[in-house]
Amino acid sequence: MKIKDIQDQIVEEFDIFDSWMDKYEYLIELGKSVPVIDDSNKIEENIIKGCQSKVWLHAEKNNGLIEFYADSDAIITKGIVSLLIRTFSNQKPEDIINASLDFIDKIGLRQHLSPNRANGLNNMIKKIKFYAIAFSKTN
Amino acid sequence: MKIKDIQDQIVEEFDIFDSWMDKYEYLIELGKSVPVIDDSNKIEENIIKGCQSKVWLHAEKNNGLIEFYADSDAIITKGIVSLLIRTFSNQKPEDIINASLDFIDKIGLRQHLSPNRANGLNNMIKKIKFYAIAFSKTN
Amino acid sequence: MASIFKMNVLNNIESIRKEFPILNTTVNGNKLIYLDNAATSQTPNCVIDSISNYYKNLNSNIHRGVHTLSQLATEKYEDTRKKFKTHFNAKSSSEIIFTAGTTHSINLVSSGFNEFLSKEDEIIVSQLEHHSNIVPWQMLCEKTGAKMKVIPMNNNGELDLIAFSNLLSNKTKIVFVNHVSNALGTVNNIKEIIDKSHSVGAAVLIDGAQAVPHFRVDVTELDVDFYVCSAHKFCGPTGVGILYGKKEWLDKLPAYQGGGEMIDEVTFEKTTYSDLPNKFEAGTPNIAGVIASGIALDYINEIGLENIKEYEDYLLQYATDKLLEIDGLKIFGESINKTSVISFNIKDIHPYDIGSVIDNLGIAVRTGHHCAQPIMDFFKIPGTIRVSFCFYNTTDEIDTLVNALKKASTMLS
Amino acid sequence: MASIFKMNVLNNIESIRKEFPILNTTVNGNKLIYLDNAATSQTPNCVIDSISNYYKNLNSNIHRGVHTLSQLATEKYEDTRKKFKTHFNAKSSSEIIFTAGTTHSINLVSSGFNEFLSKEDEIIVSQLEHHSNIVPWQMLCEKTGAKMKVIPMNNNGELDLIAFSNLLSNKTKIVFVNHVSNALGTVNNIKEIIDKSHSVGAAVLIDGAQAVPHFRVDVTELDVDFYVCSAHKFCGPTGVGILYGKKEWLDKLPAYQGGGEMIDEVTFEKTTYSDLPNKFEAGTPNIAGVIASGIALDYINEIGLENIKEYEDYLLQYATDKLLEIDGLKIFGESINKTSVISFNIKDIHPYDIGSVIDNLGIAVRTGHHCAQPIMDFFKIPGTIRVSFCFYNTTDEIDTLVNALKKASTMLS
Ligand SMILES: Cc1ncc(COP(=O)(O)O)c(C=O)c1O
Ligand SMILES: Cc1ncc(COP(=O)(O)O)c(C=O)c1O
Repeated sequence: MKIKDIQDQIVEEFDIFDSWMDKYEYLIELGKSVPVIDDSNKIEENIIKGCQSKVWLHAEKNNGLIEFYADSDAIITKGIVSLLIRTFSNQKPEDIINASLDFIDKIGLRQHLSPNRANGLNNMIKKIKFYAIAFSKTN
Repeated sequence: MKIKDIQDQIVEEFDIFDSWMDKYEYLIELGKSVPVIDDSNKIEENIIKGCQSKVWLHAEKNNGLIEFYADSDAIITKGIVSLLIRTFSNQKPEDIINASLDFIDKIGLRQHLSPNRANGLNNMIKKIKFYAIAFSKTN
Repeated sequence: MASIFKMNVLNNIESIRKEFPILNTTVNGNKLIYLDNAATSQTPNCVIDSISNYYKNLNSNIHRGVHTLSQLATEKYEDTRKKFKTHFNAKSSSEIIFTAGTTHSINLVSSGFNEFLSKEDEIIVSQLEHHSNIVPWQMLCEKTGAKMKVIPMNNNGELDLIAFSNLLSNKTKIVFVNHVSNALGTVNNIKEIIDKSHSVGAAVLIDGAQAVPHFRVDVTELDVDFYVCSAHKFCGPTGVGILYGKKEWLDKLPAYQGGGEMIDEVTFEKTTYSDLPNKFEAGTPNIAGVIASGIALDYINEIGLENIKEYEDYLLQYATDKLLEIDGLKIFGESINKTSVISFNIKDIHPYDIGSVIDNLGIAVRTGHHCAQPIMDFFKIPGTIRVSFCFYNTTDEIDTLVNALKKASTMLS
Repeated sequence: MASIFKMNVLNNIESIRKEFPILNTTVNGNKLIYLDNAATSQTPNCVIDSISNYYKNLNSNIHRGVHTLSQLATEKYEDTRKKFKTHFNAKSSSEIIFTAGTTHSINLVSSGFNEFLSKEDEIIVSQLEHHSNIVPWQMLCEKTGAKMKVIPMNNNGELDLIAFSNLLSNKTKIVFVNHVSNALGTVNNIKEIIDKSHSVGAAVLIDGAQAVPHFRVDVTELDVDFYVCSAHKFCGPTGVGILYGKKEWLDKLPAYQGGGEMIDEVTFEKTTYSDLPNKFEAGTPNIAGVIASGIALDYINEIGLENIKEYEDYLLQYATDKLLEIDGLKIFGESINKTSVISFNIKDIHPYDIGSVIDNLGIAVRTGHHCAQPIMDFFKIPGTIRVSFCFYNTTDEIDTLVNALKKASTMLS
């Protein structure tokens, strides 16, 4: 699936829920399914700053596609990371670099994220794009 | 005359004037009659701080009474000093030390003096009392 | 407000709350429940009005001005200094310095100690401090080579004063400890710390940011050398700090910033400094803010700090009991001598997750390390949820908090 | 206010004056005529309301807070940084640091230069400076042993840039000059000063306290290293300063104050500092004040700095002509490149006497040395009377001033 389509799918899923509480609960549920990063990869350089909670993000390239692994000590943060990973995993570096992200606003979560978290979110996206750029230069 | 009586006299004199402007003009007039300090006494230690203008104050003791001499580069300040000198000159040290000063308020000038000037005024009174204390210990 | 005089808080809580317009706002569709008072307290109408009135009626640069506005502004500013002198029972108004905040006050002192320290000297901090009372002194140690010793704490979050005695020696030059810990609420026995420090000739700075809003402080009785706090924590505006310093110390301490007001005469060859307090107040101060801080001080004094303390103690007890009913909730900081601050975690749920969920219910609490990482390191936790009460909070609000926490805990477990 | 958009000042003077409540007050029974704008400017309703609104709706400690109020306050605070970034055309918002005032900003930089100077080095000041841009550097020279050179001025109150070139050498480490002199109004040719300084590798700090209220400043075009100003001089509140610094310089400069916000991690062994701009903003800032400063900036931009300059130039010309009609009046500072400031004396009457008399007529001017004693020393006078105009002043007010001065002169001669 294309990045855009995945985002649309996420928006649709969240549309079912009226209240932020239900959305949060779904997010928490999704967090549990995140492809968990190996403990050996929970190293300093994989930590993303700007969150009160810690986020680790690791990426590998297989057959030209990038796969992401992550973890966080906060469960809501983990839910957010899981959405990002679902959107960007198994995609080509170029597609990740060029993707624009809108589902965060569309699922109505932006106003329920603190700027700290929004800041953390921006840093996660930066890190994802950073991986994509790095991998686009390797084979 | 006693310090208290001189103060009453000053208050009476100023009572003639209705407007602050007339009072100011009288004050300026009085400033011209201040017993001027000798240039040789215009020294650093005779300068009173706390004024935008400079005030020099010098005192001598004759026959048990203190005589004050002063000058200022600002004419209104000089008028104020002249009132103080008139009040305190030719008085015994003890009387100066124990005197309480009220004519400034009674002639209605307080609200026309800046706190800078009020501050300067306080410093002048302090200095006058300081001289009195010093002289009370000498013969 | 004029009618509030030493009022019993509990019986007047509704009229007190009316003075704080922000308490009637909503957040995310819910009535705001503000429990982040240790970070900053809310502002009553009289303080807000004081600022407006200043700008509408007497805004002007102070000191040295000959015109009436400048005179009036100067008078109000200096009257405020007298208010703080009286409140803290300082010996003279010139021992009260206005700064931009507690952090600024501490830096003013720590930077001055540069001249007094050499690399043989030691300074003592406690494990309970806010970063603002650690980092400036670390910078000082870096510059001077002096060594920093740390008063340890016990599991209740109380300082170990026996250990402290052992750290003290004639090498100790200054001891800096907070009166009340912002992260745990512990009230430290600063009188003992001050007396012991003085017995070896060390100066003492007390960070009173978390004390001044809650009970009366008497610097003469304490015999403290420096005492600092921030107006925004006792219902005053942002951008104003107070530094009390003993005259002997302030005279000795070098000027911190250079500028207008703090000098007597300037030539390119030589500059002479003003007397206290001007020596430490370079540049145009936060005039409106300082005057409004005095109004805030009047306000808490009108309610009465004894009444405030009594009511806040009651809230603390009520909240502690209710919170402990929550499954898996653990409180950090269990001294019997505490202000109305409770730091806790629920199970192993991340504090940030809890904070986010209850924020959506309109409840403002702080989560994280509270600028006191050494405390978090001690308990080996990344942070806590901290609720902190002011005299305008109610037991109803605490009930709502407890329900919200239960909901969050269920969601996040 | 919403309707004011780049409005021609002269045609809208009445509606502009309505925005400033203090202009309708009386002093000593006379309508206030406020001509002390170089000391501090008056405050429009939108700025006053911004402060009230802050305390009524979003007061909260910024950064690190998870709850909504803290988020909103943080957003407004950081948006204000962006406003100043845009206004000054800085490359990045993190080059904008909020301080407590111009004096604080200068001390932040001068204190940091401690690390860069040795006793072989030289620094250059001008004879036209405010004490705030002299004393901090004198303190620096005392600490480092570096030498201070002074750019002389001519009888018009203009800097001698040929003499400046001769002072410059590869020993020069920093040059600090004001953009506009507060005492005389002279607009200095800072572009030339900056370029020449850079040609020998010296950094340049420009004190823009008296420039920012009157015309647009573009730090990128100027290529200046540091630029500082105070909000209270451009219709903002007291207690807020702005420091622009080039990223390269701010990265190099050591942190000034230690505290919360400016650190990344704290242990007793080691502390790591935050990135810009937080590195220089220790402690709780003047949040309400900073946000209101942004509103003040919006306000002067809505009127339009071009319109402000045009109108103030007109007032300056009008007042200069009228004042020179007064018998025995002498103006100090006669550069053709001036802001709306006029410093003068009448005959040998003490400025303080004149100031006192016209204050009783409701006219606020400043008298004295204006925190610029070296200028007074140059002219061999104890001080001057200074009138300084803002865009809300009128020619009628100038006429009243002139009449009052004539009256005072007669009384005091
Ligand atoms: C040129 C100049 N520099 C510096 C200052 C000091 O500004 P502040 O008092 O706001 O720190 C002033 C204000 O008087 C000034 O006019
Ligand atoms: C104990 C303590 N010290 C210092 C500070 C710093 O105060 P400010 O941020 O007002 O400078 C705080 C406030 O967070 C505090 O709680």
